Amino acid sequence: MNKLKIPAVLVLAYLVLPLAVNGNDYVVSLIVAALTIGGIALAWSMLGNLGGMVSFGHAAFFGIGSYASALLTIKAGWPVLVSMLFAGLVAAASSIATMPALRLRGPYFALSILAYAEIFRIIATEWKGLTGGAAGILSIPRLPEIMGIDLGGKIGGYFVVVTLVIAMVGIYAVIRRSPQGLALKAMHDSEDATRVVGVNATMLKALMLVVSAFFAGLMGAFNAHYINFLEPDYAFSGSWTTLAIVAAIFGGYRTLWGPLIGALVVYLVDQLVFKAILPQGHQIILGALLGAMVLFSPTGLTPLIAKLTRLQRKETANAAH
Amino acid sequence: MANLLDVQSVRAGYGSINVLWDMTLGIPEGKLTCILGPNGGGKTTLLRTIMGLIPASAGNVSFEGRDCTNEKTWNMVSQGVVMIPEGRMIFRDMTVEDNLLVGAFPKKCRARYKQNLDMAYQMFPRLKERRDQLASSLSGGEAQMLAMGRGLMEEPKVILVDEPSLGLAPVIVDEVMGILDNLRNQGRTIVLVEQNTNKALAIADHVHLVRGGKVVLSQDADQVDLAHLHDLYFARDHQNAS
Amino acid sequence: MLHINGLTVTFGGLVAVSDVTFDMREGEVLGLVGPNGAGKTTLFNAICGLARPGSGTVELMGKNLLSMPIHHRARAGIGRAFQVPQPMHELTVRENLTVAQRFGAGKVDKAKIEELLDVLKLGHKADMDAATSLALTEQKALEVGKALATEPKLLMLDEVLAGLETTGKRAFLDTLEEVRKRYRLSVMIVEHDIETITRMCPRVLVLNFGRLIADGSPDQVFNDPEVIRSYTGGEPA
Amino acid sequence: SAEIKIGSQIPKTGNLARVGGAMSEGIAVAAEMFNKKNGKHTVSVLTMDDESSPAKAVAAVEKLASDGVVAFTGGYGSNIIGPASEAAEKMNKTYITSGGVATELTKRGLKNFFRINNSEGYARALIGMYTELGIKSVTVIYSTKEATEEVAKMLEKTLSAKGVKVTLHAFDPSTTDFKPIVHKIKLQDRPEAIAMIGYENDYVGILRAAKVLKPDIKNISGVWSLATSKMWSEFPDLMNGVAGTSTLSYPAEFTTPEAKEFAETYQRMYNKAPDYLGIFGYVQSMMLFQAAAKAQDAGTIDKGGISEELRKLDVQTVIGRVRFDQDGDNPEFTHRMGQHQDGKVVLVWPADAATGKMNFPAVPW
Amino acid sequence: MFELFAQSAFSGVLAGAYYALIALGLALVFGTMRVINLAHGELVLLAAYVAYSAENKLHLDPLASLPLAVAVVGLTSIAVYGLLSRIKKDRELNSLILTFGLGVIMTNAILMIWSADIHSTSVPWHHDAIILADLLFAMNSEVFFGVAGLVVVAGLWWWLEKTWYGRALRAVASNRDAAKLMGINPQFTEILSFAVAGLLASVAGIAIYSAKVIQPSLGHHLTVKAFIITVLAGMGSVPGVLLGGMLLGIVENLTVTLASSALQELAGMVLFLVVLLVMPSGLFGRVRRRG
Ligand SMILES: Nc1ncnc2c1ncn2[C@@H]1O[C@H](COP(=O)(O)OP(=O)(O)OP(=O)(O)O)[C@@H](O)[C@H]1O
Ligand SMILES: Nc1ncnc2c1ncn2[C@@H]1O[C@H](COP(=O)(O)OP(=O)(O)OP(=O)(O)O)[C@@H](O)[C@H]1O
Ligand SMILES: [Mg+2]
Ligand SMILES: [Mg+2]
Repeated sequence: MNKLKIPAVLVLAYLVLPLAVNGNDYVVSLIVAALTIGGIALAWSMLGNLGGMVSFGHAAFFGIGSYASALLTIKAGWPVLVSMLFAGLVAAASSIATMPALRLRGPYFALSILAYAEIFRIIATEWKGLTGGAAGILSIPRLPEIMGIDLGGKIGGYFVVVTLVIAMVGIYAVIRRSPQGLALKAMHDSEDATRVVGVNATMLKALMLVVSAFFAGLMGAFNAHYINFLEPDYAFSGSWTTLAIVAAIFGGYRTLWGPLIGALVVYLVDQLVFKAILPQGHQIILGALLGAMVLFSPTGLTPLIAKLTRLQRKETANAAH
Repeated sequence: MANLLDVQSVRAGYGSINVLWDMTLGIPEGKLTCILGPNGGGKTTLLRTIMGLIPASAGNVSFEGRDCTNEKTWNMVSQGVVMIPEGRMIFRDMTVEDNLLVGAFPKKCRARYKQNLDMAYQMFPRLKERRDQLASSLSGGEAQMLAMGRGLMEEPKVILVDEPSLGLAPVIVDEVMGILDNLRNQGRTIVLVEQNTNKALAIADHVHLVRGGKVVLSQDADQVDLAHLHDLYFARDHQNAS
Repeated sequence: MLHINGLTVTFGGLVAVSDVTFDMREGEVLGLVGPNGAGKTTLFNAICGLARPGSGTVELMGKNLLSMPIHHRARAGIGRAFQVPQPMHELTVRENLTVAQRFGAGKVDKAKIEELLDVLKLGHKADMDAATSLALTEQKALEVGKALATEPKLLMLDEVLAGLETTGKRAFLDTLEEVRKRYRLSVMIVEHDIETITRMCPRVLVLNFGRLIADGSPDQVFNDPEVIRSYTGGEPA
Repeated sequence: SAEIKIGSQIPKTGNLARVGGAMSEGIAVAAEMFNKKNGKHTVSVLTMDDESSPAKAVAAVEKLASDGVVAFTGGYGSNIIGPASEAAEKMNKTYITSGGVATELTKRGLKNFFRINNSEGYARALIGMYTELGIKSVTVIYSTKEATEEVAKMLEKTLSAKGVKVTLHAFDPSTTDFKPIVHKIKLQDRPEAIAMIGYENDYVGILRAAKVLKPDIKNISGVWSLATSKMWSEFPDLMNGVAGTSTLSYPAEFTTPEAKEFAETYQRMYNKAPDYLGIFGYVQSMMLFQAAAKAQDAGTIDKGGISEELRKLDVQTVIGRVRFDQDGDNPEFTHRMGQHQDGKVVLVWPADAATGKMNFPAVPW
Repeated sequence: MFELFAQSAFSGVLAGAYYALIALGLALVFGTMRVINLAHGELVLLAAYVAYSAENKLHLDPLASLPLAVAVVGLTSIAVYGLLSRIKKDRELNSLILTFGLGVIMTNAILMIWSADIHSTSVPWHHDAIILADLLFAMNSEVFFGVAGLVVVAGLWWWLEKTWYGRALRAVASNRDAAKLMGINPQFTEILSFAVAGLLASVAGIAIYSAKVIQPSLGHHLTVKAFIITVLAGMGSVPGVLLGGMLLGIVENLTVTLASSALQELAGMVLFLVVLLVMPSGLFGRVRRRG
């Protein structure tokens, strides 16, 4: 059963879903937007679940990734896919600037990253020579055509983003199971206890931050080439962070798939269902849904589903190893 | 003799884990009742259940003849039943003096908080030296003293005290036992949970031995046969258990 | 193997450890006693890196510990059990030991973990959440377990026996003795129970107000008038 | 005759809810008037809230397209119009707007993008007024947003070229206390006039600061959303003598029959006088509807015909002459300036549109 | 130059008191329940809109609408608590989602009820100039609420430090079970803390309505600002909130005067980071013992 899970997900992601919605550009672009947020949510959860660092500023890395990739393609003429990867690295590198914040804990850390995001935003606004300032960058190159699939099209974009997030889940799963992952998880509430048994907590946290920033930056780069437009307020918008946090906690940020499922459910239900019921002000229903979720299933949607389908027992059995 | 506090067939535990199994015991007024027993026997759980910190799933607890099963903790306190937990339950982000003052929160003892504060400082001069320090920076023993002093600020009628000697230096242990002895002599009712059997027996009136969530022995302190007690303690007693 | 020289730790105006100097030989079992607030825990903190000394030196087998970050000290052979147990949250008991072993000893040896669980009688709770489902005594056992899993050279035990009943204590002590012999450990024990100290430690140090006021065999130390006045009270042990 | 479906992607919630709502009203009025008059074809406008977010705007455009719309009217914010209009372009559908004035929007080489207003038109109006008043020094306070910065830079360039001394002060959009800036202007710049390039809350902040510090100037003016009856009714103590770009006077003196009918319809539908956002929304939509009707007749409506027809139009509208160049921009766009005068908005520039005389010098303090 | 400098320091101090007003309610709840109330800004904004309606419908001066605002916002705040107290697990994180959701609901409700137009009081007194020593300029309302801010900070500090309920509140925050053992009903003290937070939000809301301009999307910005000041201050420290607010106000204003207003947000953020990196638990934060 569990062995079937991964192929099942892959089939669903690469065959069933595209066939089901192909041609309906609207639904595809909602799914792509949801997966983009899901990707940030995943990057955020890595840092939050492993390492206990709740960040309120992942928009910082998202924005850096967006700008890096856009500028590399426009100013340096790099191919899109290459610059996307490189943009992830740039975002990872930018996280080094935020590392002094690792000294901080809890809300202090959370907000200091937000401060970095603001600072990056203002730099992007003021450094007009490079970034075009508040006017932003229009007509960013689209994703290329590869093997007959136009990645720049709707469904092509979907394939790119779905590949990115599935790869992220895979890497996340590996990290989670390693002793490093365990140590990171423990650091949440017991930093001293982990240090005195020989864990280089600072180093591990820094590494996790770099990984998380890389993925957030990658999502930013993808989004830049998908939306083909950037400006500082948009690229560094706080909503990239808030939506991702909401999605992650809603889906269950301690679980592997929770952030993605959370993003898909929150975004799609809101846009497809609630918006149809209440074209203006559907956010009210969304707000109520979020509240209800927290009250009735505080560990998130994924554990709830698991419980309902009685997969719970298997989960704990797996977690034991 | 009527009991001040009565525990009748109480069951309680944590979530799905049950710890107390049909626990029954009585606490007579004005006496010092000592509860002994091996680790994990459920002594702390018993005190917590009496105080309403965890719910009893069966049985009942009564105080002065009135049923108070699952009564709210703060109502127990305002009736004069006070638990002195072990030292980790201090208010870590408050100063030593504020910790003590919170002890005087129940309305009836606010008026005398100044005297009581002086009393606490007199009992534990160490605390006076540390009065403006954050409680989290206290040493283990100092924290234990703080928990004791804070509990006494509540002017309790009944004191449930959980391992007061834990982590204290021998001199201070003697002092604490002396304090409890005095309080009993003043007419307070005391329930003492202790590991230090010898010191506890020296001041106790009654003894209950709790093991595996049950009372396995109840006796007056002066009738206690230490050898027998130790046998019971370590379950070398298969036939004698009550 | 452990040299401590002129070690002083202050908190604001308070001198918690004051000019403490002593040496410890390999395989020695050293008792550390003193009134509450004497500075015992702070001394441990200074050795394992959780407190920053104002002056003095700490050397373990010729290596200067003070220049090392906490995790290096653990790898250099310092194993520490906390007075207030600090299990690693979110992890099970077994995972606690695994992490300690992987990072402290730099290896993964499942058999050894099982052995530890067995020795410390934590087997039945191995897969339970360490932070929420252990009784105090089990938490203390886990503290020792984590320290041992790092395969230390110097084991520092801060009141791990407090709150144990007499037989439990004896059993625990036997276990410790066995472990100590098996792994050839040096041990520092903070304990308020004089009987335990006397049984375990051929040599005892006494701290008072941060200063070292006595150093010798239990017999010598517990008959020292100053120690009696400040610590044991009443009759000599 | 046919029913032509037109999509409207517009912010109704989020940061831009207010402006989106106002433009939306103009669009609805246009549809109402078109359907009454045209006789042959009718339009139906499908509206979708873009929640002030680019991704949702793109999705909205796609959703509307899948519902069968042939063109789009609406959009607010250059950052949102950009991607939304590109999505429309991909489907070869016309997109017309007045909600984003950034010059770059029309420099992208889109074939189906049209805009009836632009930064230059706003700058031109202010410059024209200053020139007429013979002002020699101006301080420009502008928000670091895209459109505002662009207008400010245009002012600086053109006015400096004319020998006027220009000083610039940028402010962050989150600024609420303008006293330090105004104080600097008062003590260091000492200009004859202050130009405010921002949004309503910025104007209020600046004017309040100026009212406290009372810099010695002769004129204070701004751009959009300033010379409106709403601003007067909300902030009567701040507005007297303040000038801003405006299409209409207030109470509106409608001269053309179309304008009269528009104002009446607006009043009937929303029980209030139209504001400039409504007017822009109306003008852009009306032109789109006309072009669509022509394309329908020509049978090219699905083959990019609307854009062709729009490019052929050259009309006098409520906001003046409108025609489109190859980029879809309206080179004729020049705004008018209106001045708050005791509860009225009097058009004071250009001379041919003026409904009254400019009060000068005049400041609200 | 001196004139500029003096004015900007003065404006900074007034801005600081105003910031403190906005942040206090959040800091109180944060300090006592470890809950970050992401709907705090919306509560403040709600009070402002109540004042707006009171002015338009009942012709009340904003100051006179305080009781009404306190009633509405206080009850809303208690309702927020009612929901929060139902969270069973992982309260610190889950409360983020819950209060974020409530904030979304409130923002949209405000949008629907009061539309997206901008408002501010039209009682002229509030905006009239007050000039000190021919040198320092301000609006009446700014000075009034600046002083009110100081008074409220002092009052709150006194309440938390010196009264039985203040101490009880801190005790509940520190260790809930132990607080029960002291005869404290934790639920009651927490309701009290939310009610007081509602009161503080009301004062802040009226200050905003009197001196600034309100619009429905403002709430979120207020929350972020308040949160930044709270953290700058050090978890739940009341004097810290005042000091943090002032520091921020002065730095922002000096940046405008010496450099450019475009950089004021940047300066604020840099200040925030520098303070935190030097003092990892905020201005008035306390460090915990280890070992
Ligand atoms: N919070 C908890 N959650 C789950 N189980 C618990 C919890 N606290 C205690 N227990 C379990 O309940 C049992 C009784 O614990 P309790 O603390 O009452 O024992 P005790 O007699 O006070 O022991 P000790 O002498 O160690 O203090 C133990 O087996 C312990 O593992
Ligand atoms: N962070 C701190 N700030 C201020 N004072 C501190 C701090 N840490 C410890 N102290 C003080 O230093 C003294 C020594 O504390 P320490 O914990 O070392 O004592 P101890 O010998 O372990 O006592 P115990 O036997 O009670 O555990 C105590 O008086 C304590 O209050
Ligand atoms: Mg116990
Ligand atoms: Mg100690």
